[in-house]
Amino acid sequence: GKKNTNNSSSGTSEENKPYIGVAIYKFDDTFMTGVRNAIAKEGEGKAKLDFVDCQNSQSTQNDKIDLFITKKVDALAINPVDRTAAGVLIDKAKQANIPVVFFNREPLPEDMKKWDKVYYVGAKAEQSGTLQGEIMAEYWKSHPEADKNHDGIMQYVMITGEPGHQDAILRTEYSIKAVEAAGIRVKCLAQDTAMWDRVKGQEKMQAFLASFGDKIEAVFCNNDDMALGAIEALKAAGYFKDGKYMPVVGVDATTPGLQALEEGTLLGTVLNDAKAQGKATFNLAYVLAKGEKPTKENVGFEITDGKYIWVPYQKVTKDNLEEMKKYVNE
Amino acid sequence: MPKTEYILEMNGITKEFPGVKALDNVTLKIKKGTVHALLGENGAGKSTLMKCLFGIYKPDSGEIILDGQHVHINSPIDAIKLGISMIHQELQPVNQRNVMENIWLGRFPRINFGPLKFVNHKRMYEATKELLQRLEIDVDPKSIVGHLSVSKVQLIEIAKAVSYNSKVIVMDEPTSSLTENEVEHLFRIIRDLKAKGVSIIYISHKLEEIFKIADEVTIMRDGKVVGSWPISELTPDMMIANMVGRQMSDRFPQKTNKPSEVILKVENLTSVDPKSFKNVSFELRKGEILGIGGLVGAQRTELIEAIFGLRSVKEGKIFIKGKEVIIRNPQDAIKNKIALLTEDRKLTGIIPELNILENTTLASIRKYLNGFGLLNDKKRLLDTQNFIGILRIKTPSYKAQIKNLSGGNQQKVLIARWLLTEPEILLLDEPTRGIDVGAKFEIYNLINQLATEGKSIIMISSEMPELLGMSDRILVMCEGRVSGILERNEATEEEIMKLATRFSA
Amino acid sequence: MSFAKRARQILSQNAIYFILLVLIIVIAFISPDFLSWRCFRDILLQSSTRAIIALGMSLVLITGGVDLSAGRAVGLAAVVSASMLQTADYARRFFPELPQLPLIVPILIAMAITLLFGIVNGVAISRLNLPPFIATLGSMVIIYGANSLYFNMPPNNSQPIGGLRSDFTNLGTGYIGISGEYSIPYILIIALIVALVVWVLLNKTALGKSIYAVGGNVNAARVSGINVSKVLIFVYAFAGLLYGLAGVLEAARTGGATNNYGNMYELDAIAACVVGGVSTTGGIGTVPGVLAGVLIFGVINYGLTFIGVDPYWQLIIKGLIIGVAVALDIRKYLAKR
Amino acid sequence: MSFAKRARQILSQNAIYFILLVLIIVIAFISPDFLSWRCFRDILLQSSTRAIIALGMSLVLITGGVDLSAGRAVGLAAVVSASMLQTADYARRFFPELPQLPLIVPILIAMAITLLFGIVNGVAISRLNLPPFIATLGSMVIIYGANSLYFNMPPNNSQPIGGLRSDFTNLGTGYIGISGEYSIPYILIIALIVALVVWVLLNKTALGKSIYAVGGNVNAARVSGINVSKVLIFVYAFAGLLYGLAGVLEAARTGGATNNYGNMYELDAIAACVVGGVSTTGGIGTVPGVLAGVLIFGVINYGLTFIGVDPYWQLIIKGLIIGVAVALDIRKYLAKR
Ligand SMILES: Nc1ncnc2c1ncn2[C@@H]1O[C@H](COP(=O)(O)OP(=O)(O)OP(=O)(O)O)[C@@H](O)[C@H]1O
Ligand SMILES: Nc1ncnc2c1ncn2[C@@H]1O[C@H](COP(=O)(O)OP(=O)(O)OP(=O)(O)O)[C@@H](O)[C@H]1O
Ligand SMILES: OC[C@H]1O[C@@H](O)[C@H](O)[C@@H](O)[C@H]1O
Ligand SMILES: [Mg+2]
Ligand SMILES: [Mg+2]
Repeated sequence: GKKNTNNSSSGTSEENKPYIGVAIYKFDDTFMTGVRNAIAKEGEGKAKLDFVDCQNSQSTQNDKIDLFITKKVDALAINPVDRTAAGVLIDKAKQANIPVVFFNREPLPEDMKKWDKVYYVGAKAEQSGTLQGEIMAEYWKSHPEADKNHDGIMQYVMITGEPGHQDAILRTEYSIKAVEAAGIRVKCLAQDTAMWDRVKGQEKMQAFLASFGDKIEAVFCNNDDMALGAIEALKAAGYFKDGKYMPVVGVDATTPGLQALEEGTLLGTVLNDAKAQGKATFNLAYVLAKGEKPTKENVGFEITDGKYIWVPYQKVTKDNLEEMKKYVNE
Repeated sequence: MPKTEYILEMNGITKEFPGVKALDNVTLKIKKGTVHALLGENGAGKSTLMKCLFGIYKPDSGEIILDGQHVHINSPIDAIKLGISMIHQELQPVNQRNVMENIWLGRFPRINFGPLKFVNHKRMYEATKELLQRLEIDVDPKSIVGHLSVSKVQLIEIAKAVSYNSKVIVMDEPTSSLTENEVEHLFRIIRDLKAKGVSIIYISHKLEEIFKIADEVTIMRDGKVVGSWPISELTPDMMIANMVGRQMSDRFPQKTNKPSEVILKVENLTSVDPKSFKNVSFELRKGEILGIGGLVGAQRTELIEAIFGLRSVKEGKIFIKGKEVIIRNPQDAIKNKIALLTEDRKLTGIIPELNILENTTLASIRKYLNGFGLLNDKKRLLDTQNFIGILRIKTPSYKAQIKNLSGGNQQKVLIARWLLTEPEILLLDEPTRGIDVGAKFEIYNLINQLATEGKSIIMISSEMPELLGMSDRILVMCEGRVSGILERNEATEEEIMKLATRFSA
Repeated sequence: MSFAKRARQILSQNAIYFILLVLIIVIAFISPDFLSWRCFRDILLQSSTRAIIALGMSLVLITGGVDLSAGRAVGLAAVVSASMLQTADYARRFFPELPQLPLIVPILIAMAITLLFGIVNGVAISRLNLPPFIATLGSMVIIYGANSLYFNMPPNNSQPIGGLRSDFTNLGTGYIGISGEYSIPYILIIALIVALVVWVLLNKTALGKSIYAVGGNVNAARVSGINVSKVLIFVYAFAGLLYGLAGVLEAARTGGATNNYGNMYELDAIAACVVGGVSTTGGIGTVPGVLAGVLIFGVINYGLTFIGVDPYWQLIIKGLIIGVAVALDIRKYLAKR
Repeated sequence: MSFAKRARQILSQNAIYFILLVLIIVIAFISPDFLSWRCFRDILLQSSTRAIIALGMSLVLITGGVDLSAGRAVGLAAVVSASMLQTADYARRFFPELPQLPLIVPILIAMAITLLFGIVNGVAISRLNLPPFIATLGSMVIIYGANSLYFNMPPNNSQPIGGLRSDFTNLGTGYIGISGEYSIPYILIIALIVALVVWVLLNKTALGKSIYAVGGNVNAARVSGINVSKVLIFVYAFAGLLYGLAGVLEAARTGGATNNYGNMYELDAIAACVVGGVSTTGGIGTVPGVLAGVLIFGVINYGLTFIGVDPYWQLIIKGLIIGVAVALDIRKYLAKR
């Protein structure tokens, strides 16, 4: 279906524009909101975009995809709730011959192979973990006083995202691997999930502080929201003043995250590039919707293995803060 | 085991609740094919004893012998299986369901397909129809119970109890919601059952009934049995003396009130509901007791609820002390110093979970506010204790939840609630329903005394003696209309009945 | 009775069905394409698992209870069934060594587990006298915990379960009859069978009548010799079974499962029931009403997206429709005074 | 009464407080460090906003209702207050041109808005006769939609609201009295004041007595001259006000706000109330009970993390504790047979 016949209410100029259905796993996720905004901005004037909120339920997402197919969209952009469920979605799209771009949560390779009009835009979660770990390792090496009990071991706590989330698992694993790779011995004092959530991050950190107090030497968080929560708890316990400090790292480089970095409470974060992910997702879907073959030229991003666009993560510390602030807030 | 002459023996039953010894070594023996009346003041333990028999309560000690056999009754299921059925003092309908489902609840006629048990609706309908026809109860088996009047529901409970074909039927105040005609009807049913060898345990506070129907009488007081007698050996005075533990010469107090000027005038009051009251006009004087008689369904309740602002009227006027008043809701009524003791104490009276103190002071709560708008609990307590004393409310303490009081004592708490509002006009809808003779006399005294003090009283009653004994005038209603107003000296039972059926087909 | 009066009565007694109709008409008016078998099939399909859950919930509500564990039970059944129904060659199998089981076995295992939790709910409520809200809140949390522990077992370690066998996913996505547009999804047929079973249960069996009686007046039921505990345990167990079935179908339909499946479904189910005229205080409710309630939500969710309403405005419109629908429907119960 | 009997009675009448005590003792036994003012202050602090919400909810429950919109109202107040209380130099202000307002102004605006929604709930329930479940389900969805639309307004475009003024965050994180360990958080003081106000309302005012009466038997209340509509509207409005206060404090405490704040708090609040002995069928509930209920959850959540229980096991243990606690507590209401 090239031509959109459903959109009878809009003007003629709209009618010839490609029609793209975008399904977001959940609207009230800070990072995904950034991606969503970027897609909307990129698509303005070029295509008719329908965004749907899947409310963190795979079955709702399937429902919405059925609806998009019934409405004969020209391309689908899907941020899966459950990445293994992509297989069924691909079958549906294939049957209706509607190309699909998945983003942010990567379908399994075998599902990606099911059809040639399936693409993925995302970042490699391992990388964000590694970069986070490197920031912490650098700090540790340049600040001997960070080893509060002088045992040569980094005693840390880990606040993780939603259990089972690919990003959460890989960030947890690779951040520590990177620290160890830098030749630092580590000891995990506590690890608990705060479901990507700031309020929960604060409460978990409070409990950690009460049970370990000054034994904690570093705090790893799977994202910025939770890191900000942890920082509030640390502030309440007297940190970040009178020379009392605790290194906290996050991921995402959200606006409040950068603010905390500027204030000196967040040691570092990793840019999860919502803008680039959104831009790549839209461009790819747009090209596909027009029935063209995506290339580096018409999409503007390198396409790996004919199916993947990898948007790199970037370290964010005091050193490149200004630059990042400009990029994120523009 | 040798057969005895008793179908049922309850020996040495004791039952204690926190703070109350409800039954103390009670023994009750019932002969086959007799009606055995169980009498006693409110809170004497009658219902509790019956609940022990029916497996609702577990007695602390004692034994039950049915048909010569020791039996263990742990639940109503056991009781039903053993051939005992019961009409409960607190009606037990499933309001959302229809008549036939209510009657056959727990034992629906069925068609079984292996483990699947389907209800045989046709048979259920026919069985219900037949049962109701046999008992001459005019209700459609398919009507929803919640839509029926209290008396119809009562009749259905009776039909249900009969339908079990039990050896023993317990009737705990079965006539509290019935009019005289329906009581007669019930008695026909009871005589019929007796003839078939069924034994009936009959609880009532209406002594006339006892003399009409009972063969033997057991009287309880304070959880103990005072004694058992064949009815022929008892006189009403003896009965009362044994129940209340003192001599009582009169059933009704000497009238001392003197009606004076008109205080309330109702003119042409007509309900919005075409099936309800219409064109009702009457006057009520200061210090007067105006009785309202009529059959159930005569719309007496609707009328006084409308005066109290609970129901909407289409037209008509109400004057108090010559001034027209608009009463849209109970707040307006209370402001005009009107009080309403409703007919259905469970539905519109008690707040079951709250204690006596809260229940008593509910309608008058504002008069206990101090200068800061906060409650003066001392004063509330004082007034409550005062009424517990005056009305002899039987309770371990003012802190008891009202739901744990016996029915009659709950009624007394509600009377106290309204007296505390210091009303000038009291609307009493069946004020002595479920109240024992002793307490009734106290309530009559109280009504009389209130009237003497210049309060005006409207009293709906389905008990003829009460209407005749208490009222200065009796207004009779039939099918929503006033069919006549009788002066005290011209009122007789016959006259009232005649008026009550005046417009009936 | 005059015709107008009769019409008004029919209207008010069946308000919920008219509301459903009006909704469809309004949406079709805005976007005529909506009136197609295709769209209706989508809506019916989307409503199928929800209907199964809502039917289970309706039984519970009719007894005067509530079951907060419904959603988590759905999730548990989805994970359990999916974990045993992966293709043999899938790279990250939950049970790497598990042989190919007959389709029905994992399904029955999943349903047996949720049935068991249902029994536990019923026992806690009827024997320990726990308020249903609390008993099922407890089991909601426990079921989620148990599901997460299972889901987190090595080698799976909380990875979403994928690679489901096609005979399984076919159950959730397959159709019967004429191919193409005019076909009927299996899952819809299953939902209709469940609706029929529940309808027969409630209207034709002694147990069904007892369920109404327990919810309408538990004391009446008790003194009429109904074994209240048995009825309650049955209801919660049967509801558990239906949640299990729904969970299995959710996994089959989406081709995957995580421990987050079914989250908050209980709220949707209760809402559908109440909109469909089931009373939260017990004793009242019908199968057609529940189905209408589910469909009203189905039509709102689908229709508003279909006509392109902004997701946030959808929420506001949805909230208003719920309110208005029930306000109209409720009028049939309001006693004339 | 014998001493043993009396002791047993006291125990059973106050089961919930003993359960709280036992919980603390068990945790302290496993990890003696738990017995410190530090830990208790943390728990009290974490319980403060929850207590405020639960107190609002308890009023609603006592009238026999329920308020599903509580959590979303918290979120709305958090976003609204935070949006007007950012520092002047913050890079992405919600209202770039907004002058520095006195602290109290945005707080009052936020609370006024949730108060308004509370009034709407009350009116829908008392005048349109909507079941509370449905009325508040509708407003829950509507409030979230409205909040999201606000939150999504340019230039904010759904970014978390950060950069809050320190006088504001100080309200949520500041302490009074002796510095360091032995200090009392403001937020705790506010919660205590709210508890006191609600206690006085329920026990010492005519309105409070009416609230119990309406929940205990609405018909009897009406006949006794209580203006039921007025009572219901007051209760939902007052509850709305408290949710608003809680939302403001959540934003102040966490130093930020998103439209997701408060999600599901209603469930926590209802659970705390019910564990604390408030009946979901109305007419029963006390302020100390509600506070104990909130603290039980606070101790469980904090304590289990404190002693390092695996998060999934935490869920299972939590579910069991809820069940056991209420099963013990409920015994005081069980009619002796
Ligand atoms: N469940 C209960 N809990 C506590 N006390 C109870 C309970 N049931 C009954 N009682 C008390 O036991 C005593 C006997 O009550 P019962 O209902 O048997 O009286 P009754 O003789 O039937 O009175 P009435 O004529 O008013 O119906 C009363 O003091 C009552 O308050
Ligand atoms: N159609 C109906 N639906 C519901 N309730 C009804 C209906 N008709 C009557 N009732 C209720 O039944 C009760 C008795 O009915 P009604 O008012 O007609 O008789 P009454 O003469 O007042 O009887 P009573 O002597 O018992 O007070 C009242 O409480 C009334 O509210
Ligand atoms: O899936 C949701 C998550 O996605 C991650 O990429 C992001 O870092 C998290 O903050 C959260 O948004
Ligand atoms: Mg160290
Ligand atoms: Mg009795």
